[in-house]
Amino acid sequence: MRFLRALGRLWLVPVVLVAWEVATRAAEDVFFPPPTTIVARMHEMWFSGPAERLWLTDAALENIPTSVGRLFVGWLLASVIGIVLGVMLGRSALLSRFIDPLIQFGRAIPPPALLPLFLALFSIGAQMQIVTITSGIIWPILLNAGDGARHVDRQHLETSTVFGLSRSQRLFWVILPSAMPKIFAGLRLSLSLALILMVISELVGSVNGIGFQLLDAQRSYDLPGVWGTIVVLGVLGYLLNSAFLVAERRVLSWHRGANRTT
Amino acid sequence: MLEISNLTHVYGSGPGAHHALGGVDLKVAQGELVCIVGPSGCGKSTLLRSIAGLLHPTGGTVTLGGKPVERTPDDLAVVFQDYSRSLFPWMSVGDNVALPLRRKGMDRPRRREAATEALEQVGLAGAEGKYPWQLSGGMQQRVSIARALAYRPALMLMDEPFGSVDAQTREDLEDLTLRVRSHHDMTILLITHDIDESVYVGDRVVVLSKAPATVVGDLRVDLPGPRDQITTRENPEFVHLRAEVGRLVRGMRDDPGAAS
Amino acid sequence: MLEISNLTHVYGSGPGAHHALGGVDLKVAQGELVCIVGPSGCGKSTLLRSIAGLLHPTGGTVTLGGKPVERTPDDLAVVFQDYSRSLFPWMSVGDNVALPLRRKGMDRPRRREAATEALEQVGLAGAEGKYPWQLSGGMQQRVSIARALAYRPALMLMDEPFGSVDAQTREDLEDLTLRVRSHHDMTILLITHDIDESVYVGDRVVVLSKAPATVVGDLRVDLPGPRDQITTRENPEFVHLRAEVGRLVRGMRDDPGAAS
Amino acid sequence: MTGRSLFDNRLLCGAIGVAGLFCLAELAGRTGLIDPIVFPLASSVVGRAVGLAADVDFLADVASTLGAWAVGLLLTVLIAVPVGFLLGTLPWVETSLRPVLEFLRPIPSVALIPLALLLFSDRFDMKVAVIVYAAWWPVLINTMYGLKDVDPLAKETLRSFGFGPMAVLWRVSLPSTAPFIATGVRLAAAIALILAISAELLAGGSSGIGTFILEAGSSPDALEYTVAATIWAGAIGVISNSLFTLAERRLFHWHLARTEGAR
Amino acid sequence: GSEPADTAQASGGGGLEKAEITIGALPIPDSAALYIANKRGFFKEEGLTVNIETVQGGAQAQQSLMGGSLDATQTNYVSTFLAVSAGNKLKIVADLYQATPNSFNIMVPKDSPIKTPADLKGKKIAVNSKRNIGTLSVTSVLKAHGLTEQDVTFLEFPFPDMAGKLQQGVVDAAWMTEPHLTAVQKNIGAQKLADTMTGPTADFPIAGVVVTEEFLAKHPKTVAAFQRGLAKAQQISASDRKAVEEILPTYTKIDAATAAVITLGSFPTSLDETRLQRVSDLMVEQGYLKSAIPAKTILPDSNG
Ligand SMILES: Nc1ncnc2c1ncn2[C@@H]1O[C@H](COP(=O)(O)OP(=O)(O)OP(=O)(O)O)[C@@H](O)[C@H]1O
Ligand SMILES: Nc1ncnc2c1ncn2[C@@H]1O[C@H](COP(=O)(O)OP(=O)(O)OP(=O)(O)O)[C@@H](O)[C@H]1O
Ligand SMILES: [Mg+2]
Ligand SMILES: [Mg+2]
Repeated sequence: MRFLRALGRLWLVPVVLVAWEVATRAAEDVFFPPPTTIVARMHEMWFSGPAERLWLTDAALENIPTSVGRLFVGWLLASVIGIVLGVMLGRSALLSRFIDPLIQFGRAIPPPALLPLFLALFSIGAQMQIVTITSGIIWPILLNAGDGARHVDRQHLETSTVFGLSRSQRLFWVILPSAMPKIFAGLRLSLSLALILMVISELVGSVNGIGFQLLDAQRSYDLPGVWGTIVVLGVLGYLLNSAFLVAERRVLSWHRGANRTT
Repeated sequence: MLEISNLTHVYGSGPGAHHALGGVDLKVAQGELVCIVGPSGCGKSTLLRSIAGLLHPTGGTVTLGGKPVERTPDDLAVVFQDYSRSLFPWMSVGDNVALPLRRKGMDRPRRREAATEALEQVGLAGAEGKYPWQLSGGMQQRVSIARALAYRPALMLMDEPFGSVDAQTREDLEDLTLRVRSHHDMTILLITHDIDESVYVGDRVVVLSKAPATVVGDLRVDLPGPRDQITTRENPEFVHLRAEVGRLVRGMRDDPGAAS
Repeated sequence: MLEISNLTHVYGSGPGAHHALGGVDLKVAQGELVCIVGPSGCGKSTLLRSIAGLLHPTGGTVTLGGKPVERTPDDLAVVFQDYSRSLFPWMSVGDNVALPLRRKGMDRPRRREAATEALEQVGLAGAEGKYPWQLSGGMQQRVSIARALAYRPALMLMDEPFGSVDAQTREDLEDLTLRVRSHHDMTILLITHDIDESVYVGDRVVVLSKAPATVVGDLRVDLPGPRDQITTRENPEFVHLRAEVGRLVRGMRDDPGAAS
Repeated sequence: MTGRSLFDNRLLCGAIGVAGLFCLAELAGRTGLIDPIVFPLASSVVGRAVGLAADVDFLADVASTLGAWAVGLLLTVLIAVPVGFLLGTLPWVETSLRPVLEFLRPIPSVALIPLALLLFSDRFDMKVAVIVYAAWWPVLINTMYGLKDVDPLAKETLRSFGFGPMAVLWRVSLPSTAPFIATGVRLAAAIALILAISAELLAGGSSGIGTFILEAGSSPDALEYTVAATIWAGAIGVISNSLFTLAERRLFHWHLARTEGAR
Repeated sequence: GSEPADTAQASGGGGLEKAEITIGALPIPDSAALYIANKRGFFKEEGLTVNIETVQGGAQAQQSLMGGSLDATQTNYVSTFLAVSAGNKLKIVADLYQATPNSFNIMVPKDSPIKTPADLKGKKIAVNSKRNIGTLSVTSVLKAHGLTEQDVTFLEFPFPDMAGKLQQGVVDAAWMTEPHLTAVQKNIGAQKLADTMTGPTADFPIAGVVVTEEFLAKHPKTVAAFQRGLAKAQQISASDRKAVEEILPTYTKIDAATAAVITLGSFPTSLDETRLQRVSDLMVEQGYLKSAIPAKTILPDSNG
């Protein structure tokens, strides 16, 4: 039953796919191959391996897990640092006065422009890529956490002051939960940004990963390959987002309940 | 225990400034229950927030146990007038009540037990698992009372704590407050609009004038204890005091000149 | 005018479900002022929200002027129990009061004038330019009353509207409500915890049992009008009715069996 | 007391913070922690960045980038806020569109810009399209999350006075979501700037900060030029953010009044 | 500027189908003739206004060509052949740049143990773009020393970053061109390991100007005018190094002093089918192309 309902939510997908197929076939543009061609190319690239390896090819096994691994590490790092720093900045006016310009500065810098710096600071490979991902996606979390922590309902803060809650109790039981809706908005944004940054981090000096494959396909004018990589990114994004929403629903159940109207 | 002298507070500045407190003087002894009455908007909540250290008054001093109040004093509990916004919607009712008890160094089962007991006392047995937004207004108010009572503070500040419950529950809560107070030697400041209530539960009734608020009456309630909803209210002294307080409150309203 | 029959409402489902209304029957005639009293958490606000079309009851029907209520009926005003949350913090008090008047097709100056007048009536002259969060609790409550009164609805629902103001202001507001009602032929449903108040302002007093709520008493108040705070309250009929209502409310509490 | 008032000065504190970072970076370069060949010295970069202020061509580049940025950001808000409201208020629309939206969200600019090049014959349009595509997500998501945060009682109040759903949206949901949206717009502003520069970098053109960096690529001092231009991007970010913050403070003073306080 | 300004619109001289075109160019020495032609008014003489826009690389520029934001673009021949093999309909209308000795070298750090290209086995080599001239020419050097492409790892870095990467040891060698070649020798004392433009890649064609087949078919006169204007400038570039040195600082960030010392390629003055065919053949040999593309098919039919 739940499965059927989940399927029902996907009704738009086949519609879009068919429309896409029809439109691209009509256009006959080499740059816009029809989905069937893309899928065939994807199959060839990633899913034509031996059965005992779930049909995954060497390319799939080499590139997808490494990329996704780096993505997760980068995202988790960004979440932790972003929430900690954001809450600190949100709660301490003094600190934010000192650091805020730096943050606004860092936020506006194109991640590719930071690559040389990271290349200088970190050894090439996973470390540098994770730093690139983290530094690129931390901003939505940082900003949302900062705003969330800054704008806690005054009455809630006063209540915790009055009952003498310690700083950490106040943080964990009052400030964080109340900033949670905003923090989750930031986390959700940064999750798909992480996919984008993953690709960017693999553009320079890398030897594997989904972004590397995208670049490789672009370099060899393998347009179905380019599209196939984009599709993989999109599907990954959808899956990650769905998992994220499940987690969010659990953590923010109070929020939905408290703000429900008929 | 608590000494307030010449407390003044002005909200805002310039032409739009509002003089809420116009020099309040008040002394409360250890273990006393003082009721504060006064017209709506006169500055009662402002006074209470100054005592709780939530607001820096623009003038005068508040000292608690000899020390000036600059930040929120230890061992204090407040029942806010806006009770619904003072409960945390992300916690169950039980957790809301148990949260402050962490400060008391209680372990988890003891906190739970204390919360359950306090909720039972205010007539909310079995509501621990619900969330505040699943409760009616009066129930939320009782949760915030339970939270303050379970905390067993040395000083308790209550801002119209029984305003949203039915008459019978209100009487029960009044008696509960009196009981808890005498058991645990609390000092209580209670703001109320119900003149009967102020005389019934208070050792003293302090009447504030309209803004800028000053103390215009400070009546000692000499009723025999333990008090009882029926006999106490029939006591001629009760009837006399209540009329007296009523007259003071009304007087303040009709003759603003008396306030300054 | 208003007809409620066998109204039931269950919050949630499964084992945690809460039966709030257990079959409420009530008829209110055009121009009547009906007071509803009942223990805290029994379902008064739930009943009111069903009438306002803000909640779809799980059973029974509400009809207003012969038509079943499915969405919010026209020409209705509500004073919510949680008044502070029902005021919009981004608007000044004047704008808060004037906003619903847009529905009445009034132009800007007339809306303003009506808002100023309503605020004056509730004792808040000169507060138009302030923001709700600059007001005391009682003042906020009066703003939300002013908003409802200025709207001059055909049906007014008031959920403990006078709970946060001092005794004198409360009496003034009671009289104001009575006055406005008779001037504009409103039908009013008023939830209160103050038994005296219910008898004083009501044409009828309806007593609800504890949850799941049903009507356990429906008393007609036959007091001579126009009512007056002093003489009416001294009327023996008043004293009798108030004792009667008190007994009903208390009875419901002690004997839960009576509720079902 | 004087120390306190010194620290109350936002500008001064910010300047101290920036100066601190500058010193750190310079030190890292001087001590050899970061080889100046690998990443140029802070002082030479800042010198170069200051020098650019006198370069008329570069200023024209900045103006051109800012033009696309402003138009892109404006369009972003105009599109994302209404769509956010649509998705936030009609759950079935949201659940239907979600797979498609979530599929589109992680498409990187490096894949997107080549496609945009194919679709737009005008470079300015192309830039704006790319900006809108990337920058509208934070506004959209923050709008949707902000809508979930609206006090239901506020909505019910308006409904009880007989206002329709559109009025509730306009008079309650919008104002109370506005601070949430504002955060999204501030996020989008930086993303829009990044995308404007990236589009210029990848697609080229006749003017723009990205084109400047592209041209600098041929110089032996390419790194220094690139970092100097990046500093300009950062500075634009700081200035635009300050303007947004200022505007927020004016518009949402009610929000601050209810939430600031007890520290 | 890309409005399909239609055919018989006689504006300026000679009734060109389109009197104003936009061309993409990279800020590198290869495109010097374009700027010279523009500066000295050679295009104007033909009644043609040419707007030159900076582009990042051949691939994106070809996409801009398809999208219509560019009418013509500079691109390197490897990219062109790859694009054509992928089904793009392109025509090369002018030759721009050709390799000379020491214009594209493999560099190694100062004290590198790598002494000959044969030592590159198992090493990392930086190139600016994979599957392009860099990898193609390096591979041909490797082949000459008994290695294959699989014996090394190519890493992509922008030219300006390569000095740092060599210094840090992130890569063991880097394939570079001017002005970075000169700079890397001066700054970190890097050494030349091999010239990649020798043997099979000697005098290798590097870059030219392409348009879409459709553009050529619709605007033959415009293209011819463009070719005539460019040819004059190409002639100057080929014979007068000073002219190139003067123009370089105006469109790149190469200063005059650097321009004077760098090694430049040569500027061929005609489009030559056999020379272009070498690119295709080498690409087939190294597997960049599945089958040979006759150079004739991407040259305009009538060399006007
Ligand atoms: N959203 C909800 N979810 C679950 N239960 C609810 C919800 N809202 C109210 N209830 C329950 O329904 C019952 C009736 O609530 P209601 O607010 O109608 O009471 P009330 O009569 O207005 O009480 P009070 O006088 O205290 O305001 C309460 O027991 C409450 O716990
Ligand atoms: N934040 C504020 N800014 C400006 N004025 C304020 C603010 N808070 C309160 N006031 C004003 O101060 C006065 C006293 O408010 P206070 O809340 O102390 O009244 P109160 O005695 O508690 O009234 P009530 O019985 O209605 O709760 C009121 O007139 C109110 O308008
Ligand atoms: Mg108050
Ligand atoms: Mg209620």
